[in-house]
Amino acid sequence: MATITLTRISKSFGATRVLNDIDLDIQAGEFLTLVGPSGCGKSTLLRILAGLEEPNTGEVRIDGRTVNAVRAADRNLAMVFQSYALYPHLTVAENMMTPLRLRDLSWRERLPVAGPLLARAKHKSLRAQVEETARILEIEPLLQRKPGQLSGGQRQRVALGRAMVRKPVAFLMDEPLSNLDAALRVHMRSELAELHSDLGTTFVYVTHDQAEALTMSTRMAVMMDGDILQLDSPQAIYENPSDIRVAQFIGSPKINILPGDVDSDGRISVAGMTLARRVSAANRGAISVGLRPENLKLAKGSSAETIEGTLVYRENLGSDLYLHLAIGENIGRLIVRAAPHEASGLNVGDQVFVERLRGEAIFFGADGKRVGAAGLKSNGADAARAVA
Amino acid sequence: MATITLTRISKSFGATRVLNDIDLDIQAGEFLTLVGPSGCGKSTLLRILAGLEEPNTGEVRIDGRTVNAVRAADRNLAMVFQSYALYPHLTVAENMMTPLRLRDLSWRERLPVAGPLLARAKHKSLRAQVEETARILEIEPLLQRKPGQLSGGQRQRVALGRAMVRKPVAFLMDEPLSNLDAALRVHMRSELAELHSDLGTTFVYVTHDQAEALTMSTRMAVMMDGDILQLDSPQAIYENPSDIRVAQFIGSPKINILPGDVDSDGRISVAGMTLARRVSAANRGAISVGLRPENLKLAKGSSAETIEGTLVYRENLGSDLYLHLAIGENIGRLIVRAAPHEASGLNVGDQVFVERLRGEAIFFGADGKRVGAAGLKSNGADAARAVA
Amino acid sequence: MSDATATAAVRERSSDDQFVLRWSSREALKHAVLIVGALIVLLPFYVMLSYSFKSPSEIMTNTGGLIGLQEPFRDDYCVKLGNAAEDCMVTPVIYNYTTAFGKAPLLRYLFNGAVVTASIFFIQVLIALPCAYALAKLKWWGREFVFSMVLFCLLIPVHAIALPLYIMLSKLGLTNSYAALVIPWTISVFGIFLMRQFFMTVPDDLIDAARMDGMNEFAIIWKVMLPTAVPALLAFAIFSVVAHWNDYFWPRIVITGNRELFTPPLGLREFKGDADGDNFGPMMATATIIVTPLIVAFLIAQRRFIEGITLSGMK
Amino acid sequence: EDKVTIEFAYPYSHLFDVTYEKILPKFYAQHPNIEVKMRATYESYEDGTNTILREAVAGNLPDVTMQGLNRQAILVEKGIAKSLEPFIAKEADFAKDGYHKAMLDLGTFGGQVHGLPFSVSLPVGYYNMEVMEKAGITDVSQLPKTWDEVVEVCGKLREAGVKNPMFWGWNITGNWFLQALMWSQDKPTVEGADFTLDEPEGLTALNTMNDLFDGCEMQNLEWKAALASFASGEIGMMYWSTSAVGAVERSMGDFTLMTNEYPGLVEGGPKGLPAGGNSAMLVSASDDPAVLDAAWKWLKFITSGEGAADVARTTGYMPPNQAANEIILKDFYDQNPAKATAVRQLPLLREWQAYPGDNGLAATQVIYDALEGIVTGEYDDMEELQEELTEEVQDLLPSSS
Amino acid sequence: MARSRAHVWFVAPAVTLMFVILILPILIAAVLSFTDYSLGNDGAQYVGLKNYERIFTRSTYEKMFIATFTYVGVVVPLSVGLGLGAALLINSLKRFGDLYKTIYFLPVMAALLAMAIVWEFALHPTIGIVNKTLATGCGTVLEHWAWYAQGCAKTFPLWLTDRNYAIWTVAFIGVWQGFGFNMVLYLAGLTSVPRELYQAAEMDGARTGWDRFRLVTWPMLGPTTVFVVTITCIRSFQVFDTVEAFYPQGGGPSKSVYVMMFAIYEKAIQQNLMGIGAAITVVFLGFVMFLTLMQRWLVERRVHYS
Ligand SMILES: Nc1ncnc2c1ncn2[C@@H]1O[C@H](COP(=O)(O)OP(=O)(O)OP(=O)(O)O)[C@@H](O)[C@H]1O
Ligand SMILES: Nc1ncnc2c1ncn2[C@@H]1O[C@H](COP(=O)(O)OP(=O)(O)OP(=O)(O)O)[C@@H](O)[C@H]1O
Ligand SMILES: [Mg+2]
Ligand SMILES: [Mg+2]
Repeated sequence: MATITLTRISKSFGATRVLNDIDLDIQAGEFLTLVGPSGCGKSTLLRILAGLEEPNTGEVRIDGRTVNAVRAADRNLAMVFQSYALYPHLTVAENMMTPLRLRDLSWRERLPVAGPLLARAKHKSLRAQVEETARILEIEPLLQRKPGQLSGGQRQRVALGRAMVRKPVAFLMDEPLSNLDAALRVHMRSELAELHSDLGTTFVYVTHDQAEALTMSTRMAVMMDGDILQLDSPQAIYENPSDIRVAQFIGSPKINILPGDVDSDGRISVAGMTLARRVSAANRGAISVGLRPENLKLAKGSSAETIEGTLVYRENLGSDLYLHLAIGENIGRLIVRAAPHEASGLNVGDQVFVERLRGEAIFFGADGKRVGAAGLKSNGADAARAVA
Repeated sequence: MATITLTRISKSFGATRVLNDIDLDIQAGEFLTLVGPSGCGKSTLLRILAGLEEPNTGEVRIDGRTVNAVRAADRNLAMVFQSYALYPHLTVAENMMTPLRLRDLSWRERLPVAGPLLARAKHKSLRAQVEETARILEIEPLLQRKPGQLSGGQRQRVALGRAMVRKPVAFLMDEPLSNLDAALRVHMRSELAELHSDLGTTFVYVTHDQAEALTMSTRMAVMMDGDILQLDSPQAIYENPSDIRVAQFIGSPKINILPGDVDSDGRISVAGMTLARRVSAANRGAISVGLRPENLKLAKGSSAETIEGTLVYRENLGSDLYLHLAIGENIGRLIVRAAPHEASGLNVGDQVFVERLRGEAIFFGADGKRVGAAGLKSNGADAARAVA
Repeated sequence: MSDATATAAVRERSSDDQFVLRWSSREALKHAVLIVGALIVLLPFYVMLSYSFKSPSEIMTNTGGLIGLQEPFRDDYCVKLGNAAEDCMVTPVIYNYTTAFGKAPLLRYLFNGAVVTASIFFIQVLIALPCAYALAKLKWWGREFVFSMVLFCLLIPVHAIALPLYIMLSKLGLTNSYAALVIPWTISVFGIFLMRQFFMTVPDDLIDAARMDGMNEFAIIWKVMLPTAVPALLAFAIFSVVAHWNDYFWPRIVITGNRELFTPPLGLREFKGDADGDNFGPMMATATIIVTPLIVAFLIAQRRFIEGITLSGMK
Repeated sequence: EDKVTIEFAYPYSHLFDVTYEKILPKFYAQHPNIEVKMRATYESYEDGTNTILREAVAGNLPDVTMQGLNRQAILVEKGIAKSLEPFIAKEADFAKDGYHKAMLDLGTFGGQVHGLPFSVSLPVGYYNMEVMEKAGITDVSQLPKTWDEVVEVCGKLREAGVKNPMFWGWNITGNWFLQALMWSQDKPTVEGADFTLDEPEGLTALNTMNDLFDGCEMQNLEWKAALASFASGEIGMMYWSTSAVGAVERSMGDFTLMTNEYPGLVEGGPKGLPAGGNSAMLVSASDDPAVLDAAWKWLKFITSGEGAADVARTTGYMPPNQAANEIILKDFYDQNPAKATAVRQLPLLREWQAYPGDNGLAATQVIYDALEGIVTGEYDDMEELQEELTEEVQDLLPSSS
Repeated sequence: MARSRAHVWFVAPAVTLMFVILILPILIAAVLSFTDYSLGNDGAQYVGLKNYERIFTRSTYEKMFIATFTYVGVVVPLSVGLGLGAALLINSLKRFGDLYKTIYFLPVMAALLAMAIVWEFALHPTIGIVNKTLATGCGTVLEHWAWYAQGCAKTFPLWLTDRNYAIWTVAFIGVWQGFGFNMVLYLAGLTSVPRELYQAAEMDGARTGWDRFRLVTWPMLGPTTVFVVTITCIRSFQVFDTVEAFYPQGGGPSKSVYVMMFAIYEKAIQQNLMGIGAAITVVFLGFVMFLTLMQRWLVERRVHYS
């Protein structure tokens, strides 16, 4: 359990600036997720936190103590690497044992043969810890194999195990589940969540899988191009993105962004319909309207509050059906989520009406910032919701 | 466009049997997906088809001609490798050019300097083909880079490009999208689908991503442990899995499997409620009842047709909420999908009722086979659906 | 790299084999080429082994086939010591090998060779590995300069610096000691170069992981870099051991006093008479004996050397 | 009583180990309180000199060293070898020990004896009598006496189908055989700092070689190859150092070996021949009179009397000592006629000259290269060669600079 | 990390030793090259560039450069080529690969002094196994070859002591001795070529072995080749042992094998002329450094792909 504070961290590799004055406060015991597109600087930030990379400017504090000058090995953090980084010459058990041996045993107790004899009890307890962790991760039968004999998913679990086996002040995880197949990923998600609630240790978790970010985190930080665009609870970020880029990044399929227009009264028109909700007249002009696919619904027929489109593609995921609609020349496509049975009769080329929105529309100004959402906080979210 | 027929293909590596007498008929122009858990033999099957691996027994026929003795280079298939397998010393353009050069140019025309002079027009047309493919894949600006300077996602697109640039009799793709981030993956999915419909070439596509398998394929084959468990259209496989393992593998989150009981009248009772639908009395005894999370719905209160559970975990994906319910000692967990607004009031520990199923329940006997579903065909599916 | 590539490596081999099966005449051709090469390569070894069996006159007149007639001949040395000629008749093969071991204390030389070669290799690794690591994986001011220095030193021939070195050692009073045999070789720029090239291929994440696990830089070298660098290390070991086991030039310069400190190749000089006639039989026996331990070591090392450890703990 | 230990180093263990093995017990019997510690042997004479030079710089010289006869000068010049005069002066009956005057001269520099010869060799002729028979030579008396006769015999042998009738050891140390041809005309190769090859005798020597190599179509063989060719019976006549007698006898095939006097330029044989071999020098850096004295005792013992006789008994060399040759070894030479040839030539024994100055060895090398040029046919105009060679060598000698 | 001073501890011993053992003596040699120092003398005279002048004017040194470059020119391409060839062949074998590996590696392991003697016997003009074998071909069709006929009529070449053959023979022995090490390095390099690349090439239509070699093997062995060539080059420039063993005096017939290292040794150690020896050393280093820099400049950038 540790609070971690990053102040005005910036980092450049040569001429390319990777992090721009990042400020981040991670509370003790929270599960903080860093999400963002590939190359946005997530791993770099994590590595600075770990002490593996030195920031150009800024300060890293753990539990209030500035650790800029403390080396990685002494910060007592555990890290799972994006590339596993297992010791290829050691067995799985030895890989997992390594951090324990190095931290919990004196050099005398680490001696090859004499060590286990000298401190039999200690060694035994370490072995027990390793076995317990292996049990959780379902890699018990693999303990005596070397990494080269494992499949990608198994390796990733060993990498996780090597971190989990310790009791560090915080866990840093860099896409630890990216190589697992769907079923295993869901399983590991719940194991990690459980680990977090059991230990109460601070987690800093990097991912580009939204499902992970949304389901596991206490708070998530959406990064893009070296900046943190938004830092909030997952729900708040999903429902009240402060920036059009956040809205587009979070949510699958992507949020529908339609070009809208604000008249001098603050009335909003989009795709031929006028919305009930108004915004301040200061936003006169072009505006972007974000509509999430699951908040749209098929309508039986045309009305003032429906959008009309042509079905160009149906994507059937079994549980859901995504309908891709073309709506007018310069407006673009609209994706609508439907239940398979609702849309069983529709074929490509059919005319479709999309009904009055079940959920909320989100507005963004020309600069990409949320409109009418200034000062939005996750708890003050409702006030800013607009029902079309 | 080619039909590919595999007959009784088996393959062992040393003592481990990887494929058990596989029979597979791939129709000309179809998009066939092989799905299955890691290590089930998908890649091996694909490689046998490609001619990179020799089967222990069995026959591979392409357009009716037995090609067991034809080497890979002469089968005129294009393959995308799971590990990209790009030539690291060649630029992206050269990588994509390679199959064209090797197949369309004589050795004289391939000479380093003289070649382009000798056959200027030919070389120009090849370059044009490469550029066209690069445009589709959005890697035009990268054409002069080497693979080492690309991100994982970009590499994968180049690997795809190297295959797409040709006009082979069939495309073989081994998890070609696995390293792309969500947005790009969705984009590439539609590009591939378009490529398929444009060219009409046969596609054999390996993946462990269900979304890909379900959305892109004409038919999909679910493999497990070296056997093809089911080969059918995606919708049929999702809705009418012939085996409990198929049902469990396809669908995310996983299908809920509840232990049920069939009495002598064929009546089914599960988790305290009796279902309206009956099965043949021959299935008397234990039975497994599969309920997809999206087919369950929260109920306002208890009734004869509701299942009661305690909320142990809420997973919020923004667009959906997955509620994990504990329902009785030896029954296990039930996952229910709900819309966020439906369940906004629920907290962990609350008592929750799950209503009468919106969709269908699926029954499996003790052997894992579908019950009352013998002779199921994708077009005869409706007949076997049971509404609880 | 995914595990797929690792297994693919194995798979490709097997599919290659299938091609080979189809083209077994090609396989035969390969063997033919290799056998011709092997014969040329082996020719001097055949001569060496054969001479180590033969009597002086068989050697000089090149008769006697592979192993000679093994007719007893008179051992001059024995005669000169005043023994009767009849008592001095010896069988060539026995004479050659017993002389190799007897006249020169070859066992002692072999022991010296082992001690010196092992110490040199040990110290070289001890010094080169950290330096190679720092050059490959740490960023510091002056790194490029030091690397250039390594490249430059790679070019320096020992023969050019032998005399200054000898004088430096003698000023320290170290000539005629194991130290003199070892000290000049404690620094192997070749080793630094080779290991650096290899370390460059070790992923940074592996090192970072070790740091997170609580290893200090020193522990990283010996517990992470060394084990992963086994193939390169073996290549270096072969290079270093072969060079120093067979080194004739330096020991000859520096060991002028005590024969007890001779290394195996110096044993060869016991049989040198130059224009007044070498004693070839025992010389070849000695040469055969000297090379044997290396062959054995190579056979042991070869498996691991060629296969090595792929960095399969990584993605 | 205190034991004095002296350190001793010598070349060619394969040749001389046995000699010292025989000498040592006799020495210890006479001098029980001296211990001789054998250092690592030198691989060759060059190695011996270089080692001493290095050790001189390093300051760990042995007490007594054996050096090639032509290498003594350099050690004397550099002040490493000590004069033996003080010790000789103390010996009452030194001359009686029977050193040949000529041999003492070999180690005398600036009027002071610095080295006492230990083993001496002279060039002799080796003949394979079975081959010679093809040229009609069956008896010692018919063996060639002059180089012209050698060329003649070569011609006969070649006609009889011997491809490679003769080998002449020009390559021994590079200039030993050149000096042999010069001494044959009683002309030293070096006078003061003057290289005398530019004089008529020089041209004669070069021409003799050229004629010989041409006339016999001599192959440019390396010494091992030459010995092997002779041992295998392919070569009829080999001119070489007497020191190789042992090696030839040991390794030769089944034929009759004879040695005979070295041919001369004219009937009557050579007027002089350069001595090969090595001599003992005192190089001790010790100030301890006891050590020096012990070193002298050892040095004297091995170069005189019974000690010296063992050289002949165990090697192809002659002992440097009149007494040893004439008295002790009478029977021995009767039994080993091949080794007796050199003894018969003893009166001809002359100095094996070194080239003065730092470049002395470089000068030797220049001569070696030139001689090789004659053998390989690179040079055929001997006058031109004489001029070039003299100029180049003279350039390396001290006076010219 | 940058904060850590660890690298100082890692590099300091190596750098110190490098300086004391290698650089310092070379600096001393550089200084001596302007003097006429001779071992055992008390002092030395400053002679300016005289030593260098000699190197570039005397015909002996011309022979030295010719011999050196001929040797390097023969040995580098051949031992790299044969090393690669053997590695490729052995790598493609189904069995007996280990046997060939060991055989080809034997010459690397043998003590050169003894091997030189063996070669001398084997190459003996008449009784050597090589010429004897050649002689068995006399009287067959081979005699139509003029060279062969002449060999039969008189003798086959005196491989080691004929000035037309010596340098080639020595170079051959250099190749014989060195290609095994290159082979082993290449074998190690081959194991790291991803097998999937060959399969990709196969799918791309590379039917012949040559296509696969051009497309995959050769480029992928690029880094190995650079390393092998660098090392072989340096080692061939530094060739000494064979020459000294065959021609302890003089550097071969008509100085045709008078390579630079031997010249250094002959002058500085054999003839005790440190000044000239040192000057040759400096020239040698200059040459090798120049070539190494050229080579790096030409090749380095092309072979590192990441
Ligand atoms: N050592 C380095 N030298 C130069 N650029 C670097 C270095 N490390 C990272 N970068 C660059 O910094 C940017 C951020 O990299 P980082 O690894 O933090 O991205 P990421 O957010 O973790 O991406 P991913 O999701 O792909 O892992 C990238 O554009 C990358 O190219
Ligand atoms: N060359 C080989 N030697 C031994 N076993 C092998 C070899 N190649 C594959 N296997 C084994 O065969 C099985 C099937 O491998 P395959 O690569 O076909 O799996 P896959 O279905 O493609 O899995 P993934 O989704 O992980 O790529 C695996 O258990 C694997 O370990
Ligand atoms: Mg990252
Ligand atoms: Mg696979």
